[in-house]
Amino acid sequence: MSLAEKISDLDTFLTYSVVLEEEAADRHDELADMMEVHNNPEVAATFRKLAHYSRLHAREIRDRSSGRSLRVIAPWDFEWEGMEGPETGDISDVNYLMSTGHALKIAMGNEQRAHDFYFEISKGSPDPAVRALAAEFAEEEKEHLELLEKWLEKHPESDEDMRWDPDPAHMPE
Amino acid sequence: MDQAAQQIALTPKDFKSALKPVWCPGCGDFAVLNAITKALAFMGLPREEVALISGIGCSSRIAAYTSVYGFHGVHGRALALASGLKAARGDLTVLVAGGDGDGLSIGGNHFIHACRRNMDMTYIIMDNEVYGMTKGQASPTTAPDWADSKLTPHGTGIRPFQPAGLALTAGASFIARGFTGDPNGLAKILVAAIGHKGFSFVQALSPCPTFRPEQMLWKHHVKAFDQEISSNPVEAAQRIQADDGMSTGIIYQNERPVFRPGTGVDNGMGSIESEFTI
Amino acid sequence: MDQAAQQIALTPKDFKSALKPVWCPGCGDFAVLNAITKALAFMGLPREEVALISGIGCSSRIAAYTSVYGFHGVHGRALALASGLKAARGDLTVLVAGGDGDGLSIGGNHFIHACRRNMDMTYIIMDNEVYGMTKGQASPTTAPDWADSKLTPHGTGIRPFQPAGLALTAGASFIARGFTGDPNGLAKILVAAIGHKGFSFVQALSPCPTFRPEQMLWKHHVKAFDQEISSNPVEAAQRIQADDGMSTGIIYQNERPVFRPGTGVDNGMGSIESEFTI
Amino acid sequence: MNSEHICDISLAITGSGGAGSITAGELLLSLAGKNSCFGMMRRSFGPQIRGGEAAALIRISHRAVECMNDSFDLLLALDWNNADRFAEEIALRPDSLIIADPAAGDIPEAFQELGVEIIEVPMKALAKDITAGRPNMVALGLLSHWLGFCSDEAGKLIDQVFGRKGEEVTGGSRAAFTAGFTEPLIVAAREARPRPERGDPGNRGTRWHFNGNQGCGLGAIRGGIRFAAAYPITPASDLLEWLSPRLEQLGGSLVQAEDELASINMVIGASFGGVPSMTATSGPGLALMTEAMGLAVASETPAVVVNVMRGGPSTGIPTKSEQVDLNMAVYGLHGDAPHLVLGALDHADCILTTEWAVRLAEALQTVAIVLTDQNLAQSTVLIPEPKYELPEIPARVIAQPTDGYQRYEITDSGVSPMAIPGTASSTYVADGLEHTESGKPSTAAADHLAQLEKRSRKIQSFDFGGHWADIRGVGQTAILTWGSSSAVAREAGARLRAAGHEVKVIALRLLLPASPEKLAGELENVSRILIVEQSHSKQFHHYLRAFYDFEADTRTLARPGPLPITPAEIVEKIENWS
Amino acid sequence: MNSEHICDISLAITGSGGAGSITAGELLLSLAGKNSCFGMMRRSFGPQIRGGEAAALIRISHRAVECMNDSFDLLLALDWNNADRFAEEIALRPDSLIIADPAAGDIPEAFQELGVEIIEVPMKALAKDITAGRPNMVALGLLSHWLGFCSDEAGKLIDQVFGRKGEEVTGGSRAAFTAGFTEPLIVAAREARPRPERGDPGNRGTRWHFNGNQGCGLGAIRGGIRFAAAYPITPASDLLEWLSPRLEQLGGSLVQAEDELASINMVIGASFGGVPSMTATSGPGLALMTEAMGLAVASETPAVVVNVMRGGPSTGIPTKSEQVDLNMAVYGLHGDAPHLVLGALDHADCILTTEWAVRLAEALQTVAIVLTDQNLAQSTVLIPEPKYELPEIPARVIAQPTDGYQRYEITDSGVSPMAIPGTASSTYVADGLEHTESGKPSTAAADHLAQLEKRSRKIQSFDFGGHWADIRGVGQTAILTWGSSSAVAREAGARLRAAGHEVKVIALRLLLPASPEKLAGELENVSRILIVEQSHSKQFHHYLRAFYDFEADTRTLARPGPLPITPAEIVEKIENWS
Ligand SMILES: Cc1ncc(C[n+]2csc(CCOP(=O)(O)OP(=O)(O)O)c2C)c(N)n1
Ligand SMILES: Cc1ncc(C[n+]2csc(CCOP(=O)(O)OP(=O)(O)O)c2C)c(N)n1
Ligand code: SF4
Ligand code: SF4
Ligand SMILES: [Mg+2]
Ligand SMILES: [Mg+2]
Repeated sequence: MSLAEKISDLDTFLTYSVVLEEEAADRHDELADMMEVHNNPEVAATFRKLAHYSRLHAREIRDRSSGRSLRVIAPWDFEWEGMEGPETGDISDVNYLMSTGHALKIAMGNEQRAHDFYFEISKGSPDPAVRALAAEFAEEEKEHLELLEKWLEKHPESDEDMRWDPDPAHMPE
Repeated sequence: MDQAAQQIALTPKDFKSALKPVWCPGCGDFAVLNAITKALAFMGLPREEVALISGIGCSSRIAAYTSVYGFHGVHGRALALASGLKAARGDLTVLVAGGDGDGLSIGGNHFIHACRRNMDMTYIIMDNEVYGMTKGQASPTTAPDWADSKLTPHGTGIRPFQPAGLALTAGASFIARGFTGDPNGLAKILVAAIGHKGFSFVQALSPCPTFRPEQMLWKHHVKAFDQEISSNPVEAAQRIQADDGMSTGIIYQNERPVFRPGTGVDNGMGSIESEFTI
Repeated sequence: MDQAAQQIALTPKDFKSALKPVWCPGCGDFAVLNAITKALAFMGLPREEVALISGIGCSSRIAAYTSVYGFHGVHGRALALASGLKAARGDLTVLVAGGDGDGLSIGGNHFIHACRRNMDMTYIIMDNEVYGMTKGQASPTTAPDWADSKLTPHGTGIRPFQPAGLALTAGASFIARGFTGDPNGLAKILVAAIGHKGFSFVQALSPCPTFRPEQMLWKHHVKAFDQEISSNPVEAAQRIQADDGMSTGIIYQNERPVFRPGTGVDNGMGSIESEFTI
Repeated sequence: MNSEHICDISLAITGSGGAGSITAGELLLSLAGKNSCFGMMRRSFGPQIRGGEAAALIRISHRAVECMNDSFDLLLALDWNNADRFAEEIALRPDSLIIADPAAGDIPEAFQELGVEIIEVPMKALAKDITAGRPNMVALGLLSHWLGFCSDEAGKLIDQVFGRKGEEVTGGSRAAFTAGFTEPLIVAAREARPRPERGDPGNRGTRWHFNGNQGCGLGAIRGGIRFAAAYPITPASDLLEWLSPRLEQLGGSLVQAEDELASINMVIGASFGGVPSMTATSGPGLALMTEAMGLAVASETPAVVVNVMRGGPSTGIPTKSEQVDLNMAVYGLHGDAPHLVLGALDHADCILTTEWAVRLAEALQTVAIVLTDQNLAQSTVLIPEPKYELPEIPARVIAQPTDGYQRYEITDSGVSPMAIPGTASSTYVADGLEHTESGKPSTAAADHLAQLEKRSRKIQSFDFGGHWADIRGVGQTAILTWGSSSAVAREAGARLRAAGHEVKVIALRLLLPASPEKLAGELENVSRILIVEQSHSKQFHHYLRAFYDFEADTRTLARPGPLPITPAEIVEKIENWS
Repeated sequence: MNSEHICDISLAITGSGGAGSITAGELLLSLAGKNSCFGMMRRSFGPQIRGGEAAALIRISHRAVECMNDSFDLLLALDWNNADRFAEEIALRPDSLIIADPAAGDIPEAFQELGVEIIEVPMKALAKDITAGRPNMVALGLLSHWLGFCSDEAGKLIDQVFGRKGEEVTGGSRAAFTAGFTEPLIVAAREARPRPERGDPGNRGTRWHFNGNQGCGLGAIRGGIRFAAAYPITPASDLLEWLSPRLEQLGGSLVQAEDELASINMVIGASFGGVPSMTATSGPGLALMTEAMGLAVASETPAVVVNVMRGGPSTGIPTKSEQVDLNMAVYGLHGDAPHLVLGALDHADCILTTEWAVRLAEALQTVAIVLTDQNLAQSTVLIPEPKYELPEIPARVIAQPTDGYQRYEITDSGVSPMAIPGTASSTYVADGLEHTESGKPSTAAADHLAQLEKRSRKIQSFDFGGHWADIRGVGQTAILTWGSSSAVAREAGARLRAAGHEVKVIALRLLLPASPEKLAGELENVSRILIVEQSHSKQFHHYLRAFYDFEADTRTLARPGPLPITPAEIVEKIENWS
């Protein structure tokens, strides 16, 4: 049974959606923190903004689900396709010298996966209400993607910087 | 599981401190922090009843990034410090975390003895096969031909330890391996480890992008063990030996007597003082 | 073997010093001394090319009772001292001997790391499952219910180490167990151990009549392993696990790269000094 | 042997392993207690692990004694096997007496040289005639008669001690005792001498009977210790062994650690958990603990370490005494790491000093090292019940649940309230890295200075009261000493006073922090100072120079172990000041 | 900024990780060498492992300099991210200059407060226009112009350093350099100021370019070290890393040990094998080594330990300097354990002192601890080739094959010939237990005394010659110091002399054994002594009190790290003596 088939009621779907967005927001904040600590304010600001959007989206979904009882699922019991939620950026993809352009590309990958997740459900869930809402969310993600694409146009930097690091590591302890 | 989960009062974030980690962006250790905070939140443990003890190393900085009681001790001695704490305060949930150098090089003796002693605590080695904090020297889990350290410019030429194997032989009663690329899977393992009565050992494969950039490929090699949890040490030993060190999951779990010193019952000084008189 | 034997110039007695051991009459350690001297004499090694390194304990006194070069170091560090000696003087035959406390308690870390490093030396643990020298406390090989020590009056409650198992997991390439009730058998094992290229570990069951009088019964329990020497670690692990710790013989032997630092070739200071100039 | 000696008699019983010299000595000391006397006993052994030659070195007096005397009045040899090994420890005078078994062969040269009187008693033969009779019980009888002890008391003691071994053993022992007690040669010899002056009836009160290790143990649990971690080492193991069941009785526990690195870290962990904790060790073990002691200092976690000194350096002479770990205790931590070092002055003081140390460590949230030595730790005294009062010392300052809790808050006293795990909303991370008040790692000069000053101030500004030193007498001559040499110095002081000298004996109990003003006050009218210590490199003298100013003519009496410094050596040094 | 400063200029380059401030600083220092200057450079980092903010702190002068100056003339900020963390390390004066990128945002308050002149140069923008151009190369250009350096030399250096990275990078770097070098704003600002006084041609000789760790490494192998055991620890790891390939080149080896307990014991084992051996560590590691160092002392096995001091106590401030392991080095061994402690005084002296220590340890068969600190170890100097002569020191006394060989024979010198494994008929057992001359364990007082005296005598009676201290100048005022504070004190001395004071600067190189007669000789006409050290608890001062007598008016300038003591602080203390 595919995940889409298993998400057969609105509660489950909303639960997945909220967690998807909230985890993404937390991760973006985490990445922003990393960049702040490592003196990359530009990319930090980018991730912070992305966190903000994910959080907005999460709140929106929470609002829409008010009155419903979201399910409580342990983090590891979500059946995401990957190791984490589709919109949650991979910690190991970042580098302190990364450019905003690189960060945005990562974000686009996340949004793409989020889109694909909703899209699959919009096609495969047995519940028509779920399918409808998922289609709506997929559409939103697509808008995000387009927004990011425009944003990226303003940041054509390559990530050559990441490869040539003139500053050696040092030893704090 | 739903029921237990409903009792959750604190979120994973509540288990994080206000300090922002100094770890390099991309470091696996972030995911260990996430996994720990998720596990604690899921288990609904009050922050003040948990203590996280660590040694010295990049990974050992983790204590300061949680909001439970913590002790960032000296290099290699986290398990000893934690054992004293647990002996005196059996009521606390004691976690210990640190690096492969901290736990298996300078701390190797405490590691095998903690496994043997089987106190009720959970030990997480954040294994990046390198000394991160001191700028990239070989650790006991480093492959013999890794030649990027100036200290051992031709590689160590020495076979690495298998931490899980060592833990098993030394007597750990719960042994698992997780991967930071799968923080949720790691969190799940931690819930089982913390729930286990006795010494639980979790090796968390935690890449160091700074000194071991090649470890960024780990995500393509890591896979789940395809067997069930074993309670048979011989079987577990075989599984560990046959594996390439990249399989994750709970390898071994077995109940054995948990070491708990003292009875906690105070019978007073009286008779002791009178021993002195003749 | 007859041929080799014919070359013997020195007798076992020549490998003993003039000092009379302070060991208790009946102590198993006498037999270890005899086995070592027999093995050395049989192998025809010149006394001055052999070094015997020990730590602190009754058993560790052994260095002073031989006539080879010796170092009676500090408690628990014999293997480290010996490793430095062997690293700097690869030409010497290096033996290390000491107690179960010295080697597995305070010295546990050096033990597992010496196994892992696989330098060409022989390590003998004279195992009496007790701290003899300090008047009878439990060691890491003491059974959990041995309650004769005032320090642990109800017994330790802790599962003992299996030294052979630990050595195997840690990476020793030769593992054997001997018994002081059979000094000739032990000597034979030692000849093989010393001949082995790499780190050879020999556990010598060596009763302590003073603090463990019940060990005088060991002679009735000890038996020979009925299998051949294994070169397969999984098989060896199984054998060790299945055994009650009282079977003697060579358990495991396997050739693996021997750690030998440096090349011994001196290319002179010249280029080094010139690095400093700009 | 004159009456002066008989009311303060030093005697030694030697014999090879199994001959029972130690048992006889222990019984004799117990009997002394039952006969209104006081006393003390040291044991000395050959290098063998078991069955080596052994000597019971005993001093019995009608006054409480705290150290051994210069020489021995009487040597009783059950046999002479290897007894010459003890020659340097058992100094005889020409007027001393040797009681020996003629069957034991020739008296070793070392003893013969002095030409002392020898009484030969066939102890072995006497015992042989008695079922389950033992020569050492004959010896006990002889000596009990010699000392004028009551034979009924002896019988009761034998019943009590050997009761469990059954009728035959008790009976045999009693009979052997009587054979000795009534031995005609001894009776006659005794008759020929003046009777011993007996203790006055005022001395009849309860006696305390313990060794220094037990004293430290009692002080520790009185101070509140409820957790200990242990790695055995001579001569500290006994203390740990004493603690184990007793901590359990008090609801605490002792854990045997894999090594000293583990034991000290366990102590820190348990103390972090809110439980007053300690370990005990000796030189080599203390060396392994210094790194973690630095952690306790930096993280401000109370921890108590009793270090029982033995001969050094390295493994040295583990079974003998020397005052040579002072350097390491005072200066052995890396970095600027203010902590406490205390030295116990005598057996009774082991109780006081250890209790004080525990309370101070708790109040000041730091490391307290208590120094004793093999001399104190493994010798037994029979003294009046030790009574002492400690000044009021605050308990560990525990943080109440607060928001914005700062573990390393800068306070006036320098002591920051410590939250104990389990306390809600005050979670913190203890750290050995330099940190801000909240405990966040910091490399800022201001934070470093603030925390260094705080850690120093809490100790420097604390009022330690009058216990910093034990001071006896007044005079322009001062003997300045520490640790187990203190009792010796006090005895020397008493003798000097008896001989008309005015002497002040100052024994420092609190070694770190130093108390320069207090000592200066005590030395105001002092013109001659003799510094007494048992160390070849004069560790105490150098320590004093580093922290105190001396105006007076200052000299040293410093020599290594293993033989304890004697009162006579000190008396001589003062009398021949020139 | 006046000409006096320009020929001795202190400048800082800050930027966040990856901005290349350290690289720019290193290149600038190299260029200084190619432009007949001398100099030194310290690095400072934020707490992050990689990519944290970094500062290159540089001093360039036409004279050889051995310490940093009091304050900075120029601060160039590639960006301001977290740069305020460095505010306390980069002291500016009102007449200092800041060069900053306007794109980097506001200048942090800490720097703005002073009202210093600011020149804004869009380094990032300038670099952006150049393929593979980097702002730090623009900065290098700016600064090179400012200092009047030759741009051709710079081009050659860039080619040399970046050559391996290919044409694009070299070209880009050269272009960026030129953009900076010719930047009109800077050119104009420079024009408006007096030209720097350039080094005289006599300064054109070869320069040595190294840090203190490398200096110690070179001294060690010159002294004959051929084996090392290593456990990494900041700030000693670099030294070990430097040694590893070089020992191998010399036919020796380095082994990475599992911990410091192992590394020091490996050193002892290798040395027992006849190979001069060492390890290097820092405070926490040294603490773990003291037990085994006692073994080396007792067994008389030569062993060298370089301890690079960092901020303490406990883990403390590992990346910053402090002179706070003196106590542990001098007193940290248990028992009476005479050994050697030496302190390197400056970068060149790291070579001398380590070589001397190795030779002394070998000659005297004991432990030599060499103390340096993070300040010396991790800063780089550009100085004339260090030349020194050591007194004749005998090699390790090797026993020739003899019957009846006694390893611990009592000799006049106190040094007993040592047999090396492989030597027939001289086999022996080295022992940490007290022993007779033959090495047999002994508890006899006479043996103990004889061996204690021997071990002490061989050190006390050795003629250490003139190297015990480095003494500059004459006068009734003396500055007494040690370690890396010595160069600072020497600079203060020079300034004081220039201002008309007569000042003698005495820097102790040999700390143990102490040299009281020699120092007394040097202090004969001295009426004022200032003791200078970087320690909160005044470790050096207490050490001096313990071993030396001072008649003069003696004061201290002691404060903790992490900021180094400055020449100005010392000058002030002397000038305001009152
Ligand atoms: C006694 C002591 N020795 C050495 C060090 C230096 N040191 C700090 S962290 C570390 C190793 C860190 O490696 P690991 O434990 O694997 O942690 P990572 O940084 O890789 O997470 C070392 C050697 C120290 N702090 N203390
Ligand atoms: C650092 C240190 N800690 C403790 C001791 C005390 N000690 C001496 S021997 C020994 C244990 C001996 O046990 P084992 O190694 O089994 O030898 P055995 O006497 O049984 O032969 C101990 C704890 C010491 N000498 N040094
Ligand atoms: S150096 Fe490696 S282990 Fe340390 S924080 Fe950076 S990535 Fe993580
Ligand atoms: S105590 Fe035990 S181990 Fe030690 S010598 Fe005696 S019998 Fe042997
Ligand atoms: Mg690591
Ligand atoms: Mg043993």
